[in-house]
Amino acid sequence: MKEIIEYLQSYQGRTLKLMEVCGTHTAEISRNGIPGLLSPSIQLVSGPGCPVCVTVTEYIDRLILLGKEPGNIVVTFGDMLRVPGSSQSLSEARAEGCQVRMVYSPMDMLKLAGENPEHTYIFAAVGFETTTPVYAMLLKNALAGGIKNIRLLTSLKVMPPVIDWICGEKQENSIDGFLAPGHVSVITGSRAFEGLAEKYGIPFVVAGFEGEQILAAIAALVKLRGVGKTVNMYTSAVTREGNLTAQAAVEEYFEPADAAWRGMGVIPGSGMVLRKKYEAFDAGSRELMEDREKNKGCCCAGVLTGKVRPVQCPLFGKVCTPQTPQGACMVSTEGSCFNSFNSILPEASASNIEAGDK
Amino acid sequence: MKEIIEYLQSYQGRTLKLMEVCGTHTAEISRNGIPGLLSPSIQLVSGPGCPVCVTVTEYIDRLILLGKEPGNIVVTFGDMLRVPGSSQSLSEARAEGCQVRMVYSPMDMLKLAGENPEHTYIFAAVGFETTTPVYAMLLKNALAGGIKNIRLLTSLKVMPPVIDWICGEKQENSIDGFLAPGHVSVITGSRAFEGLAEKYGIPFVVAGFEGEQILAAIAALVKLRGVGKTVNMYTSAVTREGNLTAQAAVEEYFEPADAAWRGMGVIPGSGMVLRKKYEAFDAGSRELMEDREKNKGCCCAGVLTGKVRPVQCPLFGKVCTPQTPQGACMVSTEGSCFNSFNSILPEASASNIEAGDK
Amino acid sequence: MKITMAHGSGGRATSQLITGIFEKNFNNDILSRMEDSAVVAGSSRLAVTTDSFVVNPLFFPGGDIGKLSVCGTVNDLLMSGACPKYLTCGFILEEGADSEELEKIAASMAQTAREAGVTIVAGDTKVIEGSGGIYINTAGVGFVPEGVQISASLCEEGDAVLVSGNLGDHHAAILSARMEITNSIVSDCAPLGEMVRSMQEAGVRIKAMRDVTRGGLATVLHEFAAASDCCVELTQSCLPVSDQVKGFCGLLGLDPLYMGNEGKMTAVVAGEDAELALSCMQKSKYGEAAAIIGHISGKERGKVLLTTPLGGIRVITELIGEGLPRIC
Amino acid sequence: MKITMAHGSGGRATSQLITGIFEKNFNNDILSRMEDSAVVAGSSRLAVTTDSFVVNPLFFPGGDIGKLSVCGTVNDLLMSGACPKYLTCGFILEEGADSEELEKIAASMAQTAREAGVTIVAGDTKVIEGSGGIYINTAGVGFVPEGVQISASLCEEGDAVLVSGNLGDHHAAILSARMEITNSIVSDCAPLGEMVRSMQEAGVRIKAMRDVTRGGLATVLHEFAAASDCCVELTQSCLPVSDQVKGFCGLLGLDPLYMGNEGKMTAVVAGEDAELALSCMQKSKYGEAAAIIGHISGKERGKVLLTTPLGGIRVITELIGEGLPRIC
Amino acid sequence: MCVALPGRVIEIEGTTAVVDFQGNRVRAEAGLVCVKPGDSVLVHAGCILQVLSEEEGKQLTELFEELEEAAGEGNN
Amino acid sequence: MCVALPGRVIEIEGTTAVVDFQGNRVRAEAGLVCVKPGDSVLVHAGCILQVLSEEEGKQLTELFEELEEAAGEGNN
Ligand code: SF4
Ligand code: SF4
Ligand SMILES: [Mg+2]
Ligand SMILES: [Mg+2]
Ligand SMILES: [Mg+2]
Ligand SMILES: [Mg+2]
Ligand SMILES: [Mg+2]
Ligand SMILES: [Mg+2]
Ligand SMILES: [Mg+2]
Ligand SMILES: [Mg+2]
Ligand SMILES: [Mg+2]
Ligand SMILES: [Mg+2]
Repeated sequence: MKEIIEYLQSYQGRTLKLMEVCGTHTAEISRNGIPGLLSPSIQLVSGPGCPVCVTVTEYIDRLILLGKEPGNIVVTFGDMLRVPGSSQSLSEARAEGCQVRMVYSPMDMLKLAGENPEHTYIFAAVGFETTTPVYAMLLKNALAGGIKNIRLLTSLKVMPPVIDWICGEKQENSIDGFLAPGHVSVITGSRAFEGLAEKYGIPFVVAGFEGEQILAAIAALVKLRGVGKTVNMYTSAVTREGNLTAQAAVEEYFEPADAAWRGMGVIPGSGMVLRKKYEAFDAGSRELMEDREKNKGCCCAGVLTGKVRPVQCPLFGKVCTPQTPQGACMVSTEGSCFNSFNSILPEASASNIEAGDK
Repeated sequence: MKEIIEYLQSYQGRTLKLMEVCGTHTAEISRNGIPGLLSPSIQLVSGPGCPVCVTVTEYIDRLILLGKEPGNIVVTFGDMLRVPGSSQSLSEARAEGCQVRMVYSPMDMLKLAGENPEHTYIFAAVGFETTTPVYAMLLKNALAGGIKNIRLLTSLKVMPPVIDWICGEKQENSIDGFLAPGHVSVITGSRAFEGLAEKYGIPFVVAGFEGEQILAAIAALVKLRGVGKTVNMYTSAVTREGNLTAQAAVEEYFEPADAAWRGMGVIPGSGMVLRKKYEAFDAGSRELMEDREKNKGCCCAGVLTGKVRPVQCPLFGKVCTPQTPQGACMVSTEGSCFNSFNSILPEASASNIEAGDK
Repeated sequence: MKITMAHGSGGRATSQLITGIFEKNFNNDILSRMEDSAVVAGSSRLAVTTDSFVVNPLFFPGGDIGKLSVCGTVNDLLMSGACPKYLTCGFILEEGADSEELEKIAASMAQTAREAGVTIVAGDTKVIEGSGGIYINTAGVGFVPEGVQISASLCEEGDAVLVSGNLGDHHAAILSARMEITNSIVSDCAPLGEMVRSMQEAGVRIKAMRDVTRGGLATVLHEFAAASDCCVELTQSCLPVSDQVKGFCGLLGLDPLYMGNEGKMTAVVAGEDAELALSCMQKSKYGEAAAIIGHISGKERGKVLLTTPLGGIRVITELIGEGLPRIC
Repeated sequence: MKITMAHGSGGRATSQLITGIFEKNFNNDILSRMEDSAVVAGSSRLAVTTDSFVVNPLFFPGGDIGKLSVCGTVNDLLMSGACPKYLTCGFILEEGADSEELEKIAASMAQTAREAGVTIVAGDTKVIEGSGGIYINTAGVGFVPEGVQISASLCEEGDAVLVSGNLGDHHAAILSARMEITNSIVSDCAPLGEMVRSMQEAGVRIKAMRDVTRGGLATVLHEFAAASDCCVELTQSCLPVSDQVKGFCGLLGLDPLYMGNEGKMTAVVAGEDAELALSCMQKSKYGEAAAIIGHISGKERGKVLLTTPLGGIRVITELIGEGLPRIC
Repeated sequence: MCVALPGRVIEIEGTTAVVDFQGNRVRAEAGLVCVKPGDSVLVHAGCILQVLSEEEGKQLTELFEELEEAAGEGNN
Repeated sequence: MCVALPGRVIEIEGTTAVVDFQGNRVRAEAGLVCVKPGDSVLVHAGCILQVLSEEEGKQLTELFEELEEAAGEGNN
């Protein structure tokens, strides 16, 4: 490991822009203080790696509407609660009577729905390839158990099309390599990135989530710069083919669709929706295929695609802070803007007088 | 007035048992300290004068069931809240999610129901002849305004049949005169009591609610002892015919029925229910025609009919206290047992260490 | 701004709420230190008390929950013969509470604290699920001068009983708002420091004092009767109640003896000092309608008796049940 | 028995609740007087603090809301260098609260108060509409010995930073119950008087102390850095966290640095006293896993920096948002 | 039973009246009576039950004395 | 994205497994994998995504060194 760190510190070639597209990678990079261990010629850029933060405002608005209807209960992972819609977040809406319940797993819906047949439980089904199979299993179990009072409002995304979009001709600054998402790859297999690596002639390295794993993967990207190759360095969990059972389960319940990404607009083929066959479980997801940006000044599209650094956004740290996030990148604790804000600690936050006792 | 008080203090004839059948009379007698102003030969006995306390446990149970159904809201006068059902009161049930709202007037339902068409508002429609016209007006206005989400769970009583029952042959101790209820008489007119006065050869005096009015009426009853005559001493509000418009309004919406009285059982013709024509507004009242006593030891029937004094009840002050009322007479702050309990202040209460600061 | 669970997290949102609202309004050196406890000057005899305030609506004619939360605790300190000095305040906010309202409440607390001469030295904020409610706990510390002995248990035969003004105003003001009855009744919510000091300085021998809050005068006097094993005898015609509150009580079947005030006190004083106490009360800011309402006797120990205008005697118990509006 | 609105009326139901539950459990001469305020002995320097407790569930492995409500306030007094003496407690009960549970909570408060050496001298009970919730406010008064000066603003370069045990236990215990995750994590909820006294008696020069509650260690240390305008430098490998809590945090995407404890403190002490302080902590009842976790420097004023095992530097902010379980 | 209080009609709007009770104003249903502003009325549960007669009624004592005759019939 | 953690399967009941994470036990859906008690598994949102290979994998350093050859192709 020492030699890897030395390799990364002493790199003196051309400046490389490497993108991680997994929010957990982003978070672990920050938690491990990795940027400080790299040569100044290696820049890490965060891609659209958090499924929670790339949901569009309209999606949140719809969840809130649903949760305010008598008899409905929105069920969600904790981190969806603070994502802002066009006028409020689920957390704020809860204060006005919107019924919201936080769970650890979508599977918890089965028990809730089974025990309370008079309510309709609507899951805020966000996720990438990692989470979609979980929803497939939820539906499978619901069907098997005859549970009918379950709905999904989906905002499901797939990675390759958005990476393609990022690398595409429209982008001025090209990315020199991708830290391929480890847990997406568990399902899709590393082969999902092979076509992109070849198409753009840049390396993709599938990485695990320990600090060392991330460092080794970055080193691999540096070493492979300019090579259109996909390397799997998360071999304990990821294979070339991925989890075929999971892929089949997804195939059964879901089909590809266009999808809107917060701040980025609609990217063709970058999403999944429930098949018509299962539309009884759908809470109106197909109507939410547009992105209406909240704040026109938000540079999320640029930040997410590595063209703009958070501090370059005119809203950053001013109207846009972790407590008043304007775009996706400030929403998640793994968003680029959020993490930049906290590393930089602008005046705004330092001047607060803090409360002592809790 | 002085001469009336002197008359009452110096009375030395045979012991008279005079009954008031209006809870507000009971309360005012107590609030004015009237018993202390009378000769020991004049005994005041409280009849079944509080429409709230004579409701049967089943009625409360039904209200609670209704209030726990999603979408339903029980609306009630404040004093219904603490009347015990077979296992809990509305106040206790509220703590378990039973929806209950307290209002000043049944008319408040019109605004509530109009503004919240998704809810059904169920009024706990208890009352004697005084209150039934108010429900008639509620229905008239609801019909005129096209408001459909209103129901009444009725427990409506009329006075003459219960007085007849009290005076009837079954009773061992006869009553020597009745303080006729002032506000019932406003509607029915004093003539409602003429037949009873003649039948039993005892006086009925319609009384107002000031201390002086009550004293004068008692004096009149003493003077008229043995005379089967009805006298109106509340002339500012009561006429011989009563309010004919109100009588017609009641006639339009309601019809006579048997009714169950808490602790007394079913008294034929002593109630009112909604006419079939208006049954869309009924919340199931016709099914509640039985009285299942809560505590077999409760002597309410005896107390209410003047045969038993509260202290003679074996439960009085022991299992039955204002906070754990077993029967109707302990339920209301105007009930005989409640008032006796507070005048007597048994050991149980005096031994409490009280909280100082509020 | 609506309060959300994040405002109770203990993190940045909490501290911004504190800085933006509480610190600004309660501004004082001690609180600004923001330590786990406030360290303040002491005294050899302390009075300590606490009350929570859950009034609904939050704003009512004559006051708001903030003013109430200061008056209530200041008055409790005064009733023990103490000079009120420090307050703590704990806010429990339901999600959806409005921060502008919270700020108004804080400003009202600050103003009342200034009038009462107390300093808010420690605070806490928690957020719970719910629908916008605001609850406040205040605790108070006061200093008790040498020699002062005031207690519900010190009432003696021959003492006089006074009340500092009209009964039921606060209760009626709150209930009017809730029941949508239109009137001009205003809560009496007020700190009683000036009134108490005036009696103390005039040398009135005060035996017992209590502010007439929840449970009403009946409940307080019942407590005196029990603690001192004496009989409190009252004259109904001496009880001060405004005409409007009388009408209000008639409408809803309530009794002013059981209604709460938030700026009224009852005092038991040596019989010979009754007139002196009365004049002190009547001269002070919130005591215009004060009255001598009865005396302590040995007639029926542990009881409160009321002589009615007709000459009847009524036994007054403490409040039983909730004191709800009645139809019957 | 279910609590109803009548229990908050201030009348007979309220007093029966107080007598039956609180007086029985908190039984002491001062409280039994049931006056508007408790009158108690004082001291020339007082520490005063308050906190409300709104934990859900009410009972959890290692404690309950009652124990918590005593520990929290006692610890806040201790953190200011005071010897805790008196507590007040204000109960806000939702309709439907269970009186048997309330009694257990009161008993737990009484026992914890005994262990902590404090007396509950005043109380209050209010009932609000709702569905059985119980909320408790406690306020505390302590005496500060001559010469003791402890403050978040007194940290200096060269001082050592300690924490008294594993991070996150309370938070993880509560959240496990709420998220239905099975483990043997137990809340660390405890009064820290013995630990603090042991350091004081050993002559440790304590600059700043704070109990590590809501917002977690990160938030507390961030406050030290801000108040003392210094840099808190931590070493990640020194932070004590149990394996089970690490696993729990991994599952829900949480960070122990932002999780609340209820029986842990952090102390900044003179650098030379670091080992002495550590041995005092480790010898005391609740300090077995205490550790020296870092030091104060002038590197980046107002910031908290953490050196990771890989040698990277991470900037630690205070808690932002709610610290909710995450999927991403 | 039946808490009812005399008040004075302040104004009429359709079938509801605003009634004043020593300074407390309440909207009351007026469909059971024929009222005009200034009338003294008896209100129960938000409904006017009766217009009170304004003419100076007989004193209670008078009423009591008049009973003498009727009492004669009694058999005690 | 996608918080996921390796744990060990304790027992299986139908298509759900009890999985232990350093002493924290969670019920997880096991329908996407073929597992037995003792297996090390990756769990995400209450669902087992994969059985982790137990065989001692290559060290990260080894993997890194092996890249030498592939890197040759690059045009930097
Ligand atoms: S700082 Fe805020 S507004 Fe600017 S790009 Fe980031 S999220 Fe968008
Ligand atoms: S004391 Fe109680 S049980 Fe006995 S008659 Fe009266 S209400 Fe019934
Ligand atoms: Mg603290
Ligand atoms: Mg606090
Ligand atoms: Mg604290
Ligand atoms: Mg008080
Ligand atoms: Mg109190
Ligand atoms: Mg008080
Ligand atoms: Mg108090
Ligand atoms: Mg509420
Ligand atoms: Mg505190
Ligand atoms: Mg609640």
